[in-house]
Amino acid sequence: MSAIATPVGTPLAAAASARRLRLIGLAVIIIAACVLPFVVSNYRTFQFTLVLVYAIALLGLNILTGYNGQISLGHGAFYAIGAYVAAIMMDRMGVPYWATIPVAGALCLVVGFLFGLPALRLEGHYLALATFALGVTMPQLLKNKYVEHWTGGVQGIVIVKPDAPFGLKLSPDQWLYLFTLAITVVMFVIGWNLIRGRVGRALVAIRDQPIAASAMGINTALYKSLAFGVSAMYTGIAGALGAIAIQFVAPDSFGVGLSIGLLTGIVIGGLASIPGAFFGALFIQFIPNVADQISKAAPWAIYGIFLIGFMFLMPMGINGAIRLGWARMRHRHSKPAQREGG
Amino acid sequence: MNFPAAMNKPLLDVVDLHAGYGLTRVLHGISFGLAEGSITTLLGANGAGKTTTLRALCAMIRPQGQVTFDGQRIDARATEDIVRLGIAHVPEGRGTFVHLSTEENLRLGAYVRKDRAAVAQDFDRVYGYFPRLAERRHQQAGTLSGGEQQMLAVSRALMLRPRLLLLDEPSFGLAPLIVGELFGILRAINQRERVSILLVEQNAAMALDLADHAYLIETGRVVLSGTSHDVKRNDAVRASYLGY
Amino acid sequence: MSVKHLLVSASAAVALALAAAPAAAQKKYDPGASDTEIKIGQTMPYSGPASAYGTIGKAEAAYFKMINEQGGINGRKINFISLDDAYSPPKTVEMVRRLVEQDEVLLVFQTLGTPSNTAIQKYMQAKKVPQLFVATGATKWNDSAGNPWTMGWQPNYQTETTIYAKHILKEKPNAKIAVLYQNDDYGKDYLKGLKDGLGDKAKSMIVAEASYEVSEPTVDSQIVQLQGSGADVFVNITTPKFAAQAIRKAFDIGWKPVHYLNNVSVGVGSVLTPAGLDKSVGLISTAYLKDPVDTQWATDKAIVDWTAFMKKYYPEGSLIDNTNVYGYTVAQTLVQVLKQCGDNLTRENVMKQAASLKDFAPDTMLPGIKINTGPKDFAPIESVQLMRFDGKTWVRFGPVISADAN
Amino acid sequence: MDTFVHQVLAGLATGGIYASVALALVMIHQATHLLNFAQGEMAMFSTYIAWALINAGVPYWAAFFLTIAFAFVLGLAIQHFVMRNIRSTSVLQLVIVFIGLLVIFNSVAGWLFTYTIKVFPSPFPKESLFGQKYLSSHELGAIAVTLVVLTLLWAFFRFTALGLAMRAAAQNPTSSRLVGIRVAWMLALGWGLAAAIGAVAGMMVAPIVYLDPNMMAGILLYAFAGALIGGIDSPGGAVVGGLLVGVLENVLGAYVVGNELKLGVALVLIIGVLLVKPSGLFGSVQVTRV
Repeated sequence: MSAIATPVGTPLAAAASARRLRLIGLAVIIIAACVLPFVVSNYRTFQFTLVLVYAIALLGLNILTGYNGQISLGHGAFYAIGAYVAAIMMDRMGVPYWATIPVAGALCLVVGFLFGLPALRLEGHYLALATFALGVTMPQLLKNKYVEHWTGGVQGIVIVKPDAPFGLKLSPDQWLYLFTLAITVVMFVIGWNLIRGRVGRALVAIRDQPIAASAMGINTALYKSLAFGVSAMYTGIAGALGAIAIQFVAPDSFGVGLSIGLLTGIVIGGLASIPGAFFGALFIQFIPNVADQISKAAPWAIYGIFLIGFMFLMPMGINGAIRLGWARMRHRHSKPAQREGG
Repeated sequence: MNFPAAMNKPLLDVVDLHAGYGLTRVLHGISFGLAEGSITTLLGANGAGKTTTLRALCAMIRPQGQVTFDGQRIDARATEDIVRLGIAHVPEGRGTFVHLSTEENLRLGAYVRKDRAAVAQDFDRVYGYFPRLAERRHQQAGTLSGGEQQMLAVSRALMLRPRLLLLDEPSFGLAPLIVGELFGILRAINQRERVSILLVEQNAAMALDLADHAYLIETGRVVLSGTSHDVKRNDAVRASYLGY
Repeated sequence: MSVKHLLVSASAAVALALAAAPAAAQKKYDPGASDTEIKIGQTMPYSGPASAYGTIGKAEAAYFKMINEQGGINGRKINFISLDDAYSPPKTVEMVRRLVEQDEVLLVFQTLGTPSNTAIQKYMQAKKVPQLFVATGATKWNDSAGNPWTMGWQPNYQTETTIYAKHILKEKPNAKIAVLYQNDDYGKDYLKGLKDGLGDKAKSMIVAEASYEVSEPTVDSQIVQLQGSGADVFVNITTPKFAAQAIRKAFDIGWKPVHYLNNVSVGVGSVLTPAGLDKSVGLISTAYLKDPVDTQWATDKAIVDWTAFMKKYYPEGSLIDNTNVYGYTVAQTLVQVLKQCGDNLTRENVMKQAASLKDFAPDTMLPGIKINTGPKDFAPIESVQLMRFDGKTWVRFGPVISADAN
Repeated sequence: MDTFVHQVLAGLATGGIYASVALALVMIHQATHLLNFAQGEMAMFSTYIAWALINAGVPYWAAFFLTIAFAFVLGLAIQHFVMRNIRSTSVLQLVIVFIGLLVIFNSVAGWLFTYTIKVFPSPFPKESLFGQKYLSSHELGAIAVTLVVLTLLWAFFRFTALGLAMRAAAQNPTSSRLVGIRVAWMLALGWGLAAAIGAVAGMMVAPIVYLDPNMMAGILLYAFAGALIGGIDSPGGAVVGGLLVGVLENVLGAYVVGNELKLGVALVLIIGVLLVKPSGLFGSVQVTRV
């Protein structure tokens, strides 16, 4: 299941070279990502900003669902909280945009953790229902008359797009892209270490052998709600960035569709995989547009066919498929004998 | 083929059976036979391929080779169809339907049978063998003790009115007393109902006492076979399996 | 674009209108316009929770197809790019940016939904691209000073309920009013209009308010609540499905208040027939469009033409759905504006012409209702007429009421 | 007081809707241990088929049973052509497939039949029964039909070998094969029956809420909640759960928290109950996975 595991019996040498390749690849990708806004139009830059935003959110959801095995049909709620934190602070309190990001993250961390506490006792269907309930009710809470004064109710809040600081010769889109890219890199480095470290191993252990894990002295309860908190934090930060990029928040922006979209993203991208977050982000950003291009009559039908098609062709998600292809390729060079045993 | 002269036409005839899991081959050409009405046992160390053999026989894993049951090739058939020929498999780990009641488990054992009246009698029959199950008939099977679940597994197999019973480690994890009881009942079943039994056992001594014919398997091949009586006397077997 | 500048162009517009000649200067183009085509953009909820409204975009596309087959506008073909935004504001922003920056449309037309249009409004002002005839009845679109590039089209929600309020005050000064409204921007706008209209009597007169979410299967429970309040006037602010449920339920449980139904759901075919024509007797509402199912228009040329149009250009569309008449009529209005633009197809001139519609009356609008706009008046349709359903047809009564009168 | 009674009864009416859909969910869960998010949309689509048949002049009951047959085949087909071919390692992949099916049915229905609401006929008398005005005779009839379906379902699982085999196949496919159960057939059959039950639900729901492509969108969540609070492996529990949700929601909305928050609060209460009694009110204690 874990897309990180290298195929059985791969010789160490090959593994090392693979690691080197991966590092080079990573460097290339990051450089390409930095150059991107200067070679494509502002509109495309804006689209890729959204891709980065979704990638952060998906990494967050993947920590919870992919690595810790807790399903969430309601992460749009945390995305919404993050977005509203940014919008309210910028519009109502005049706080600079960059200052809203950590606040959004912190608040979602707390909310997520608190939601995680009762969710502990829920599994499978029940957790799905609980999170789905969260996703469904969040928009209704946002337009509730008691908070309307802050959230702008059904009309939402319009916010101003930040210009590039220190007189940099950048369009707002370019600047926001680079700003988002920086945060993305930071979040992924953190996520990477988290997942590869003790915490990550604990999360996976809880997912695969809950009883054994607790027997090994892992504080299951703590880790599970922690997973919820961290996951929510990532999604909240993404929400804040998303709000700044879109320059508008309203209850209609954060319906169930968003939550479902996020879940779709991690599965299509590849469960329990870090690069999967990017593939998933590209999918949820661009595939609906493709579907719309193919058919005005029933765009959703096309989208659905894409979903099923992807699950049919690459059940392990895009990342899984790539790894499989990569492993097969490598297998051709290695002798079959190496794959004996086990 | 090294069949005893006594055996003219075997009920089960296995020739050059190969099988494994994924890329790992476990059986490297097993051949053996089982006479109608006999109790035959497969002996061998862990990983020798005993369980794999039983799985291959009823197509839980795809075998290569030739398996003939009562004159029909079954090596290409699906598990469901093999069961319908009268081969009942008591799998390793008992395969209890833990969420269902004892009685429902037994009903499932007779799933492929159409003769309702006879099925009704068979309930009494197995409850006769295992009175403890009768007491627990409405209890969720998952809550039964290990011994009771093993009895349930055997009973479930009997509900098929099988011609051949495949038993995988029936003594596993049971108290000696219960094992004794169980083996007694197996013998009774074999003698009264002429149910042939293919028994896979760790406990070679008990297996050889029960069985009339035995095969010794090592790393996926038959290395020795004969009547239990002869096998028991084989020095190698005594040294490594019977420990005296 | 400063207000001063706007006034200048506006006065120019008036002058033009007086001269009553299309802008006949030499050809002037902005992105999206050329000798051969006019590029128009739009976002619509073709998927998602509001997909029911997608048919508006399809009807408009069909209308432009017809215009093109008839030779286009001043010889130019309309290239209509309508994109799906799934009724999600972020998607609207993305799609509209694509239309403006990549497809380079001359203008954006009839984007649907208050949240979606709010999301793009600031952007449209910054880019100085017309956001014409937005498909929502919020009041805020009539703001020529603050948002000179945005213009609404239909009578705004608040005006409508204000008219009901006035009518209630006149007919039933001491009415006990119950309100059912959809819990979103549209419902709350309507509610506000009602309260404004009732003024200081709102508190005392409105005895019960119940809201519903679009995700709810029925509003039966709400109707029972409202009946329980003992109200004798029922203001029904609901979209078609829920309107039909409300009308039927109120009748079935024997609640017989004076029933005001919002214009959103006056469709005889799409609402009253499902609810039951017998159960709809006595409904009061307002209208500005002809209803394709209402028998009084059965032989009316406009509706006959519309039916022919539907059959030829939008055969899969519903002939009983009056939102298809809506789309058809808005499209007519845009075509009129573009005609007026003549060869001067700059975005500025588009707004100028849109703001100088004089007594323009598309044939599918009710007799006596005309579209008038001006430099300070960005609300094309401001007059409606009260009507009462007699079990077969909507009977209009009273004068054509203009919002300005309120 | 009168209003309160009325609210409760109206709640029972909508609860009946949830219950009927919840039964379909129980069915699919018993047969596959999965909850099919597309169940509602499949029911909606089947209902359109019924509508088309009736419009084509087919008498109601003929259309009714033809539609059930259609739905059954539809269910078989989805299992056979879609689900069977997904090599899933995690239930999440199946969830995505369900979502795919959901949007496909919703979108195709809108495309074929447009989004204007359609009147779906009721087989029950127009005038309400027993001289009361609280419940229309269709609402009563719908509840009755739900109870009939419930009885059939209960009997099916309780007494028939097939029902038992289906539960066995869902719980332990390997052992099921060893007793001769054709597991693949059981799954397909489960899909078929669930779809058929869904179709019945759809045809009972449509006259109340009107037929449109989004008819089931809201209902499914309530049915989901009802099935879970009642106990996902207990048909009776699902029905009680559904009714409970309906009443709870109305009473909360009318008297406690108001309409804006009733859904949220209702769900919180349900989850609260599940925290205390994870297997639902009537469910037998066992571990379930999505």
